[in-house]
Amino acid sequence: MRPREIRVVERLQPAPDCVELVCEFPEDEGPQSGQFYMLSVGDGRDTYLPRPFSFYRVFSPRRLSFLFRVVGPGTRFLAGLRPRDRLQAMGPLGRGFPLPDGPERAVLVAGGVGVPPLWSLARSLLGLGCEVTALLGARTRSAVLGRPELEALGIQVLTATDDGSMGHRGPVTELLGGIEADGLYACGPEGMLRAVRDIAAARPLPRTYLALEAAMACGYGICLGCAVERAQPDPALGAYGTYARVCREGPVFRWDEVRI
Amino acid sequence: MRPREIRVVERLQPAPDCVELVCEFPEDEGPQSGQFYMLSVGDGRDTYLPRPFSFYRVFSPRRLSFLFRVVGPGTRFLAGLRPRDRLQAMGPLGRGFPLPDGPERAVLVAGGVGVPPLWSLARSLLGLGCEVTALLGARTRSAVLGRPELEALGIQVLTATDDGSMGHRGPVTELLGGIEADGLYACGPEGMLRAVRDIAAARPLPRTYLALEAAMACGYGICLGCAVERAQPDPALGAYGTYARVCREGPVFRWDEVRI
Amino acid sequence: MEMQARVGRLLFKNPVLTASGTFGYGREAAELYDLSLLGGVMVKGVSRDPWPGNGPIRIARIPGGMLNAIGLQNPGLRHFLEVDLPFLRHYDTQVIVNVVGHDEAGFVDVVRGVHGQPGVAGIELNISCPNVADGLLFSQDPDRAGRLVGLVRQETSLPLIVKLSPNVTDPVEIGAACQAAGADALSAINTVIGMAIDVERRRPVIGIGSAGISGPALKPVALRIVYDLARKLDIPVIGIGGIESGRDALEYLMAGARAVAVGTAVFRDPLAPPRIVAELARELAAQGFAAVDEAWAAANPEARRRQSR
Amino acid sequence: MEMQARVGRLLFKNPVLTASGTFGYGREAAELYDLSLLGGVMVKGVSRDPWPGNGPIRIARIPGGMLNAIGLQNPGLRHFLEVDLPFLRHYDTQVIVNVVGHDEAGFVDVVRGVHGQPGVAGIELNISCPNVADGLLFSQDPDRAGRLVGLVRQETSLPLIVKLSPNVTDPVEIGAACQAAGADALSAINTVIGMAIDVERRRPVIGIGSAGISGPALKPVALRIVYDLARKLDIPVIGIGGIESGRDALEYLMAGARAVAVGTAVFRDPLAPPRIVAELARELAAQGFAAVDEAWAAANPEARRRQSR
Ligand SMILES: Cc1cc2nc3c(=O)[nH]c(=O)nc-3n(C[C@H](O)[C@H](O)[C@H](O)COP(=O)(O)OP(=O)(O)OC[C@H]3O[C@@H](n4cnc5c(N)ncnc54)[C@H](O)[C@@H]3O)c2cc1C
Ligand SMILES: Cc1cc2nc3c(=O)[nH]c(=O)nc-3n(C[C@H](O)[C@H](O)[C@H](O)COP(=O)(O)OP(=O)(O)OC[C@H]3O[C@@H](n4cnc5c(N)ncnc54)[C@H](O)[C@@H]3O)c2cc1C
Ligand SMILES: Cc1cc2nc3c(=O)[nH]c(=O)nc-3n(C[C@H](O)[C@H](O)[C@H](O)COP(=O)(O)O)c2cc1C
Ligand SMILES: Cc1cc2nc3c(=O)[nH]c(=O)nc-3n(C[C@H](O)[C@H](O)[C@H](O)COP(=O)(O)O)c2cc1C
Ligand code: FES
Ligand code: FES
Repeated sequence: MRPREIRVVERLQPAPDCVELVCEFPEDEGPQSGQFYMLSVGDGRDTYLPRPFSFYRVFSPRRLSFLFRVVGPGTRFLAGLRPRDRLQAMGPLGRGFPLPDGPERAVLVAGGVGVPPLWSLARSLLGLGCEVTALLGARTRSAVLGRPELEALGIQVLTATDDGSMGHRGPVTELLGGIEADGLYACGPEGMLRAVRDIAAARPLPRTYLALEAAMACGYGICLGCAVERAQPDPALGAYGTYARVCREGPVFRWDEVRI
Repeated sequence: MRPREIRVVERLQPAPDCVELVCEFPEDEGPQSGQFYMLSVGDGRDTYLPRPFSFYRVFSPRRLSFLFRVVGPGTRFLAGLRPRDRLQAMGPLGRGFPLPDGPERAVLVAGGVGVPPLWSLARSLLGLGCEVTALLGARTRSAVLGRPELEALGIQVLTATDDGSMGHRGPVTELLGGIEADGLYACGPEGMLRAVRDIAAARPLPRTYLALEAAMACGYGICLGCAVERAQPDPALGAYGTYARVCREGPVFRWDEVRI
Repeated sequence: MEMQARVGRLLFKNPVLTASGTFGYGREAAELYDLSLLGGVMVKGVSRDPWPGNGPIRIARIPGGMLNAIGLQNPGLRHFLEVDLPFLRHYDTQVIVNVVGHDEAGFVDVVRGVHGQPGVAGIELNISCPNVADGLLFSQDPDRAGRLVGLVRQETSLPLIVKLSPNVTDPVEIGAACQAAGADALSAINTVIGMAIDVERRRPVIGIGSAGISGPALKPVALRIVYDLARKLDIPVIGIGGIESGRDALEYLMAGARAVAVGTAVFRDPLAPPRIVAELARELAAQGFAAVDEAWAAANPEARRRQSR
Repeated sequence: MEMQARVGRLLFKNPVLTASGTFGYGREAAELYDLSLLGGVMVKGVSRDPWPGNGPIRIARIPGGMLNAIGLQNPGLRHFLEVDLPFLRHYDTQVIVNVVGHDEAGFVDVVRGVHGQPGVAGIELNISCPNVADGLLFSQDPDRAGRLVGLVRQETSLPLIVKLSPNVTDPVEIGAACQAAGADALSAINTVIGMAIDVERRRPVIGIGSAGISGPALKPVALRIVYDLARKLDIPVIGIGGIESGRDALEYLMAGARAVAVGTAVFRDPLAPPRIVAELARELAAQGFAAVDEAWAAANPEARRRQSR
């Protein structure tokens, strides 16, 4: 983890309100899938704090991308960046997805803008010989993100949309019904993560991991702003152990480590 | 006076840290020399309030320019604008220079970035058949602003610099010593305006007008932020008349109307 | 969208007012838009005698807003009644007269002078200006605040709004004292005291030293005070502080304000007040409300419970 | 440039400290730079027993800064003494222990536990946290503040700094009471109470409702309080609030602070504290000062007069 200046080298627009920024880092990066960076988002009135973003695709050791939907002033600033613009990036931060010891049937579940941490995970799992399936959920067809990018890796991709305009009509987690899995890796809105957790508990599927989000100020563990309740607090910590930091102990937690 | 969106059509850089933005207005403008506009300067942390700027050159009824030195966040924002960028302009505001009834010997005195309100004044005075001389003062040669632009109007331009690198070495007001004048029109730093005022009092030269600056919030008379002490308060106003508004009663005052 | 807003006995066609001191007496704004578009206008503070205000520098820029130390420069009661009020009568909007004084008699005299004048919908007592000597005297002590409100109450049956200061340990305590003494409504908040230092000149930027903070930077401070007043007291509140969009206005309504007033935003956008009226109507619709009333205290369950009792 | 800064009995190699709660206990910052570059560090509040802190959401973004309602989550005195303090002893910087408690006994117990521990340069009493029940109890009443300081004073000869709240009518009154009770210095300020409303969820953004404002938006509030403390009292002040550059730090020194602490800025720029040390040296030189001491109260003539007596 360290702060440094990175440079935009390419700007892609995979969906109407979504942007992928390919960035050049000053040195080789080797982040774990699921780790994230705090990106500076300008000097505006509402952009004092940097914003957390998972890295998405890895093009070379120095070239990573970020994928985001424009939802507020921070993402609006980032969406306005063009090749050669510079920004501050602090990272890589947090704890990413743990990889299995050997080949497994791995299922990735992404909702909304949940795909970023899963793309590189898919690649790593393939490298380990896993059989990888990705389930992508979104409101509607045009909001499904990452499908061609995941398919380019050679894995199976299934989709679900709320309005049925692409793939299954309904929550993406309903696709899990017919799928065998040894490991489950999920990133998306809270409701989706809760559904994944419930499935993990029911099957049971111990190797289920959730990438959480939380409001963050620092991203590197000093503000204690990103609290999530622990399911089993460490007795040695006393009351201090009630909450974990999403930015440091997470953002990836095993399904039974936290109360969401 | 009204707020509207204007468009940058050209960006000139007459000195290293100075920018002239030529702007296109949606309708014909006919501001008086010495009037000004409040320009929006972005959405940054330190740029909530718009900033006051005199208009400088008039290229056509819809095409005016602004000239400024980069001194802080507002001018830094403006300096970053490029052709086709848009900004909000509220104006024209305030009371400009009163023109003489007929031909006179007119002397314009500018210090620092004082030239903007004087360029169009020079043109108007020439139109009235006046004999116009402009005196430009600055720290050093590269900071002398507006010389070619004024000379292009066909008037005499004398310069003074603190370091003697161009023209007279010393305050620009020293050039007034050898010059006959019926009307004196000045814009520049407070110290310079005080020297001009003292000369107006000593000669005496009743037709001496000063374009003042003040910290402004609104520019159109409602905040009362831009107070300057009146020399002779209107007795009808009582204590209320102690201060005048630079943005409404000014920014141009006759030398004996205000205490500076 | 039903935009009507009721603040105690005051009925506004919509809940968007202009805040005192950022609107003058309406003349400049009237050059820009029809004042009848506004729910109401709160005029610049009026004192018995003309006041000069403070010497320059009166204004400074700060992150997310500004400092001001105008010092209540105003032409006095007589000028207001003879020149400004007649002008405002031309518009179909509620005129709230902001009243200031150096002492109790000063406040009382202005209220007496304003009472009974046609075209005055209500009075706002500005007991919270940080920029004149003794300006905060009546806003920082519940007993003094209550006494002043009681005295003024005897002079007028007009709706009486008391403008609270954030520069106190407990705004609710002051608000309660004002209510007990007969105030009809509270407006919250006036500016927070602040300062900027001019490093080159080695002195405070503002001539008199400290000054009042206004603008977006003030919004979180004001929202919290409005929220607390609404959940702890039974008196309507007008929310003021950093409002620059319909969304901001809706946040105040949801926090528990019955109406809002727009201040510093008019320096950035002179058309802000009528724009906010239009934006608020859209925001209300987008959140599924059919009337301003429905949004009231939507984020403040304690205030809603209190009212439904 | 002579960067040494004296705050009463405390001597710092430079006047730039890290503020409490935005530095943890130094472990994360130490991954980024050498803590020995800092004048001092004020650690996260330490309570007698471990505290859980508040439930989420604890943080919100506001114009020019942020809201936080962490609620003083901390592992407690024992963990601090056994794990965190030994870590900080590796660095050549002054460690100030920020102490919190729910009641007098809570404060006293932590101070007792810290007193006599090697590597502790001083104690900062946090009587001004707005985010825990009773957090402001001791900061809003001069008698209670004085009593607490008096009790703590009996327990330790360590330099005692009391951290003041801006959420009071008169910070100077509280500061005076702390001084009279034996405080060595004041730090000003802790956060201002504020709120943000989530329109979609129809509730305050922050889980517990209100929270503390920090960041650049706080600077004018803090500068004014520092200025007033310096001109009205004879006790050194550490300035805190929205400092993010050497220029900001210089403004505080000129207002009358003897040293400063950097808080929220480290979220935006993790390297802010050492950067500010370097920038401040340049700013001081640019303004013609040869030492930090010379800049003290340069914009506060009353404070200078008071000291020269
Ligand atoms: C570890 C981590 C990794 C992330 N990775 C990505 C990523 O790869 N791509 C991406 O698009 N986003 C990602 N996010 C979310 C991203 O940080 C937010 O979308 C961003 O901060 C929004 O900033 P803004 O200023 O544009 O919007 P804001 O004005 O801050 O927010 C706009 C709207 O979005 C909501 N919102 C803001 N933050 C969140 C959040 N964390 N969770 C849910 N709703 C929120 C707000 O309530 C508001 O309605 C990640 C968040 C975390 C914690
Ligand atoms: C009626 C009027 C007309 C003006 N016309 C022009 C013009 O044509 N061209 C031009 O370059 N400038 C003009 N100015 C000044 C211009 O408004 C300021 O330079 C500008 O507001 C600075 O904004 P900023 O954010 O860049 O700097 P800020 O951060 O606001 O200021 C930067 C530095 O400049 C100083 N400063 C700021 N404003 C003033 C001021 N009004 N007088 C003296 N010092 C100041 C500050 O103290 C600070 O040190 C005019 C001002 C007025 C009142
Ligand atoms: C320049 C200026 C002058 C003001 N004058 C007055 C006044 O005369 N009376 C009053 O009650 N409030 C006055 N205020 C306070 C505002 O009415 C309002 O309470 C405050 O600015 C917060 O709102 P805002 O952030 O929208 O500006 C003034 C504010 C400003 C900025
Ligand atoms: C996330 C966060 C946690 C804080 N925790 C503490 C604390 O434990 N003890 C304390 O005295 N102050 C605490 N503070 C207050 C800061 O030390 C500081 O007084 C305040 O944030 C203003 O400074 P700033 O604007 O530079 O952040 C905290 C502030 C923040 C933002
Ligand atoms: S975001 Fe600061 S501790 Fe996690
Ligand atoms: S700038 Fe507002 S009255 Fe002049």
